[in-house]
Amino acid sequence: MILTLLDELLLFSGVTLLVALTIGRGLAAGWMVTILYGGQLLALTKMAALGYEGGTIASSLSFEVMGQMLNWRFDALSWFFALITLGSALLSSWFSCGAWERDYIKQGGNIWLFHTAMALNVFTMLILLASGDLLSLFIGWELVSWAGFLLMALAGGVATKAAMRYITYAMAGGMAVFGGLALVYSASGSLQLEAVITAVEQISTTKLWLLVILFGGGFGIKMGLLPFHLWQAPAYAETPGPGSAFLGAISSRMGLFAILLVLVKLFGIVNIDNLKVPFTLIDARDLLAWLAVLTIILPTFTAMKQNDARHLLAWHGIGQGGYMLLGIVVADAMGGAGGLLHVFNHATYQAALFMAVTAVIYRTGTSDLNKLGGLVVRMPLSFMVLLIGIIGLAGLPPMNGFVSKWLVYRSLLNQGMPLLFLAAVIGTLGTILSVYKLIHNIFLGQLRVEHEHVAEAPWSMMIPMLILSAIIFITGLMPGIPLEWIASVLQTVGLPVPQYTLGGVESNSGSLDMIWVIGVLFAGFGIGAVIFYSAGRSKRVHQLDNYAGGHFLSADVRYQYSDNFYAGLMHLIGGWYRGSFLWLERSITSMIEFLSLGMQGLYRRANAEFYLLSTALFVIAWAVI
Amino acid sequence: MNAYLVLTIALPLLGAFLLPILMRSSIAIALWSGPAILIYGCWTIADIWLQGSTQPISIAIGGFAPPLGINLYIDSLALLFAFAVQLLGLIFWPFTLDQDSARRQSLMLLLVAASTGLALSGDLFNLYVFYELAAVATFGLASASGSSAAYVATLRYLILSGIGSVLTLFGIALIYSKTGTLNLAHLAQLAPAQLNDELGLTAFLSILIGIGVKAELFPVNTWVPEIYATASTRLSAFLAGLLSKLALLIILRLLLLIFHQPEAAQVLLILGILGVVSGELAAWRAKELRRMLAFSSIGQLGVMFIAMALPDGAGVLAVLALAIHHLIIKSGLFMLAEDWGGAIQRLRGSAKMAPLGAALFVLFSLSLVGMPPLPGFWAKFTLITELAGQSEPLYLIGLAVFLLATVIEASYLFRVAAILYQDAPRETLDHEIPKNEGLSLVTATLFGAGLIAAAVMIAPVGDSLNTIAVQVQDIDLYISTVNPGGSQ
Amino acid sequence: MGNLTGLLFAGGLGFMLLTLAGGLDFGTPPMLVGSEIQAHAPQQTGAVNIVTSVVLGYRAIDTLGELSILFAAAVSAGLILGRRHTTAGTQTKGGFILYTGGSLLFPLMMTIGFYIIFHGHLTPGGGFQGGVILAAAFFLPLLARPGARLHHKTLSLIEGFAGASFILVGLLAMMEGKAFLQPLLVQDTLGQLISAGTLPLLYLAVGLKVGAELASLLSRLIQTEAPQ
Amino acid sequence: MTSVFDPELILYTTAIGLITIGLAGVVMSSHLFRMVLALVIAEAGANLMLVLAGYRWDAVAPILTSLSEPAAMVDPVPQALVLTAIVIGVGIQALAVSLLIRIRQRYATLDRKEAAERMDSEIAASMGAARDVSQDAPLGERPLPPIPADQVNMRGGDAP
Repeated sequence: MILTLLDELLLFSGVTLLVALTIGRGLAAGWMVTILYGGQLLALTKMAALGYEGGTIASSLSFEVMGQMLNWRFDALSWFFALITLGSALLSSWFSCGAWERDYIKQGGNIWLFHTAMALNVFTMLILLASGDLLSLFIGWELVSWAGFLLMALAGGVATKAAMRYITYAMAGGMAVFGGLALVYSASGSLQLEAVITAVEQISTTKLWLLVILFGGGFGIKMGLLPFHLWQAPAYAETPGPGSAFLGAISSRMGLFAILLVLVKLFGIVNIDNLKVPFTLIDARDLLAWLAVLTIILPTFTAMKQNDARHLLAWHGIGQGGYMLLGIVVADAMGGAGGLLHVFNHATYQAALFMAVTAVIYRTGTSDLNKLGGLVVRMPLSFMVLLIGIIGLAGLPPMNGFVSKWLVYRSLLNQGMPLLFLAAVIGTLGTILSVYKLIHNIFLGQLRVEHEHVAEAPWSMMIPMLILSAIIFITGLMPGIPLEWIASVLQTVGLPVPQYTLGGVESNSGSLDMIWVIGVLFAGFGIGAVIFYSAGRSKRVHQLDNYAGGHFLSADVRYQYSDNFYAGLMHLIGGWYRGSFLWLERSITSMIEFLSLGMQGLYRRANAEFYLLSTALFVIAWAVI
Repeated sequence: MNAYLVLTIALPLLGAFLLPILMRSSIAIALWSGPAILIYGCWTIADIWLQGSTQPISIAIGGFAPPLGINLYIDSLALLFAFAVQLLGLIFWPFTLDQDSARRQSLMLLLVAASTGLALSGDLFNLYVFYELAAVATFGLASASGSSAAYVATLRYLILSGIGSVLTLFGIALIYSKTGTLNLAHLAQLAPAQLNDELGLTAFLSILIGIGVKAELFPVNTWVPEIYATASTRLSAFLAGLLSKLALLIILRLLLLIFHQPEAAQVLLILGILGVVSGELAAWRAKELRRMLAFSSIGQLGVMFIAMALPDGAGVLAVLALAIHHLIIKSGLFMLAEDWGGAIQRLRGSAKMAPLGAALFVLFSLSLVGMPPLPGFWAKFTLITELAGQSEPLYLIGLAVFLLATVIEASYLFRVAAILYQDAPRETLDHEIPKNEGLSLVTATLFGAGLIAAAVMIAPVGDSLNTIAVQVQDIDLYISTVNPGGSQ
Repeated sequence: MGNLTGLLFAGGLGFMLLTLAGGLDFGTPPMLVGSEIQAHAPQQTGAVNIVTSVVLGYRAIDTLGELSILFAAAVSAGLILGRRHTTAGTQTKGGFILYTGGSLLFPLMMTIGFYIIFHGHLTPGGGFQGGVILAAAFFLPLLARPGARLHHKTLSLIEGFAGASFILVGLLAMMEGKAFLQPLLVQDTLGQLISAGTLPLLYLAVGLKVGAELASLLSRLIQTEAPQ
Repeated sequence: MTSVFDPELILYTTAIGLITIGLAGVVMSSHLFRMVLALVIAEAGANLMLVLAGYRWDAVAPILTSLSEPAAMVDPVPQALVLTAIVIGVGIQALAVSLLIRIRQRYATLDRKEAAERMDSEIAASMGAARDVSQDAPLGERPLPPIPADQVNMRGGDAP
């Protein structure tokens, strides 16, 4: 048997899992696993032709079970997502090696379980990305869900609770997909992709609606699409540091991958566009777009309320997912490219941000935004990384987040969707406000007494963070690099492809060249710097040399405006989204609770013979009459 | 030697009769005679299997050709379940040695003989007799724990089961009045002409409600939580794992061979849906593992009833797959529950004390909720693809209920798993944490290994199940094999 | 309220079943199997009493199952009521007339019981009926003298061996190369006491087993401690 | 079904009536022993139904009297079946009675509700947990366990 390139990759990934399982307890295990991730990434680059030219590479692995063919293959779409997966796995794992690992063990963590869970997540994600038919897609889907559960639950305590909540949501999503799968099968008689594409043409509108709801809802749960987003932030945030960097970067993008594969590639945006909501002017696609926009706004503003850095970032992760979906649902050349580019960009800055926060936790022991401040003087490099990260997250030049958001906005305007555009801009506003809270409360202001002797993060953590920062900047400068892969992805899923250059995109309605933008920006910085330094009027003061309310503060009074940040804003708008959809979750839970009580009563208070008698009566009466 | 298959019923009965006497003379012989008989039974059945003949055969007891005499109908399905009966009888054998052990073992042998008879018999009234034998043996074993609660639970079960038997007997009387025969193959021949009316339907429904008591059919399953909470875990495992499936099997055979009315299927569907809803919801709040398993078993049986309700035998494969899967899972879970009885909250920290047990629990739970590479997924997959293909909305409701129930199931099973992996409360001493060990753990491991083996070899397992299902659906094959009224 | 519903439901069910049963042809049963058995039974089993040939021939395994049920019930009762037997109720004797009457009736009932068993293949009756009379015979002294006890060891010996011999007769047929429980030694002496091959042997086993089973069940019930 | 006195209807009425009486009895009695008795009545009805299945007008018992010319006989099979069914019934009744004796000894009552409740509380006690229904009430002298903060709101809906 000749191994295809895909076989090699999956085999490599499996070996990584085995290594983590067997020697995960050893001292060098972390480095070993990291190197193996690097190996996987190399194996992936051997398939780079997929990313640049398209095409597919099949795995020689294939089964026939119960009359169903199961096969796996990679195309541009899989390759693109696999690249992000492996990249974030490599860097997160690298980050976890050495200093962080020792600290984790010291605090009673099980490092073997951590490495195994990470390797398992990567392995299952690759299997999901490689799915060649709907059945293998579902298998991969469930595997990813349960692997994610393992990684989320392993911290114990609050994390387990969050993971339990996650798995209930994930099961609900999985079952929705399962039901959709069954409906597709009954319509097409096969779960092979080609058969499904032909079957979709003949399917009735009602059934297609049902399918879109089942698949969209099922996959949407994993993405944290409203109103199924409640699980995500606590589950990601409570995962051990590098794990949350990895999950935040890629995990919920698996939902987007599945949506791209099923809703966009198999069903086709056109078909979804034809599904009208009865008695209204909107259709299923508009519905998805509005859901995406709501997913941008609500979680972003919820993030603003968070007092824990990790939770704040995790809530943003949900919100940013909305941009990706929005871009893809708009489905013109710029929108699709913007959505997909945002997947890549988000992975880079989200991982960098989680790592920076983890580095802060490593040094100070807390991620509570009310208990930090002024760390810029002690951890300047981490500050730089966080700054680069939040610029990316907020979507400002010169970082990569700007490009993808610009593309999405542009496409919204081009397609004449001003309301959606407005809503998306409101979301960005919230992002900027809350990331300012993040960097201010951690790094700005005055240093707290207990943090006076904090040192910069160790190099084992710093290097992956710096690498990520470099990627954020470089792809911001030259978005043409990822756009080249994205062009093949768009082609694969059947969306229009934009005209891209190294510095951005070209179109009749407006082009973007980041090299120019950044050049101008830096020129502006340069002029500013020239003025600043040539004037020579600045003086360096100590952090504590400060005054407030017209009074100089003595050195023993530390002053940090961090508690109840944005109090005024919250007073104005906080009431609008209090608890967001918690009431929905609560009411479902208490309804099940209530029904469950009733059912138990049914069994306990049973007059069994009466049940028998009445059943016999009704059943016979019903059947006979 | 296919004729020796009768011995799988006769020898356990013989052993049961003689055990109390043997026990008086030689304890050693008595202790080993039961397991020896069961091992012989396993071997006999495995031997037939290994001969590789897939054609069903019919054995006329007493040499009287059916329909005059009673026959055993042996196809792959019957063999499979007969084998499972003997094997599980061996696995759940009451090894404890006390003053009642002769009686207990004797009852166990009777239960095994009756269950084997249920799997093999091809005569309606004979099935009823074996059903009653299994019931009486169950009553004895259920009350053997000696607690007052067990006595009350058993009596309630007995009365319910007795009323069920009356209805079953009434149904049999109706069928005999109408057709004048009791042989299943003969009935299958006559049914399209004679039983395809209200009378036949009433007969089926009477029998269904009667036998449904054992098959945990909603709502005649109220005995389930009581009995499983008071009887020994091994008996609960046998009842939930196997006996319920045998009752199900009888209903399946009756449905396929004799009663083709769509109303019959609809009743099964509605009761199945209600069973799923009530069982899974009740399990959601259960505070004790065995009770939770009892309710979950009601839910699972409900799923099988839904599968059975599919028209034209479309659900046979799903029923088989679900039944065998549930047999393995529930037996394993009950074995784990043997040491993990009591409030679920008490189990905190158990995973540290018994890592294997906790891992097995997670494995079984994953398969039960249908995690893909595990067999449970394939069983559920066969069911939902069939359900989704039906045009009648009731089936789609069944599909939706089934999927929602799975979510609830995952939620409560993994709540337990999370408790297992929690740290023990600080004031608890190590020896206070329940951990599973010894025979029950070994047994559970056995089931776990079986599950994994099935997952690895899912393709051949699926194929052979499919072959069995096709054979079961073949009514003409059944009739021609038994050949009632052919050469008398 | 609940009771009324129960009554109404039961009545409704009964009415429905009755309407259905009214549709049956009463008095002219199809007798598909019945008439075949009537035609073949004398040759195949050698018994004049066709019910006997059904019970012990055509449906012998039903009978075996039924014996097992009785046995299971007795064993279960033993398990439930335990081994400790103390005499219950009053220790007073039943009086002279009762006692003497019981003693007098004992041999008579034994005779009748065995007669019925041995003629099961010829006349109405058989193992079950005879067995019940045997049990009654043993039970009579127990009623007359509440302090008396039945010998449980002997009873369980009879129980076990009688049941076992039923199966062994069946196995014997297998060793002869025939089917399990196939009647053996069917001679051409229809209507004689010595006829019908092994059927009378089976009926003897049935009778002894039923007798022993019922006797032990009843004595166990009577000997259980009274509630405190 | 010509008249009310049609023998077939009378016989069927008897059989089904017995079953009905038995069913109603089981459902309505509050005493366990009466439930068992009602069960016996219902069984009798089912057995009668079975015997009726084999009845034949103007026929004799299925015992050969003259070898040469067999008379019309009733169906022998239901008779054999009924024999079996009766014995099965006897076995179950004996078992039920022995259970009744034990329950009466342990609980000093045979009231259906009371026995069921005592069974319930005994099961709950054997689980080491309070009964499910009374979880919100303190058990004896023991104070209530503190409700976890995150469940405070969810407890609202399930007061007994």
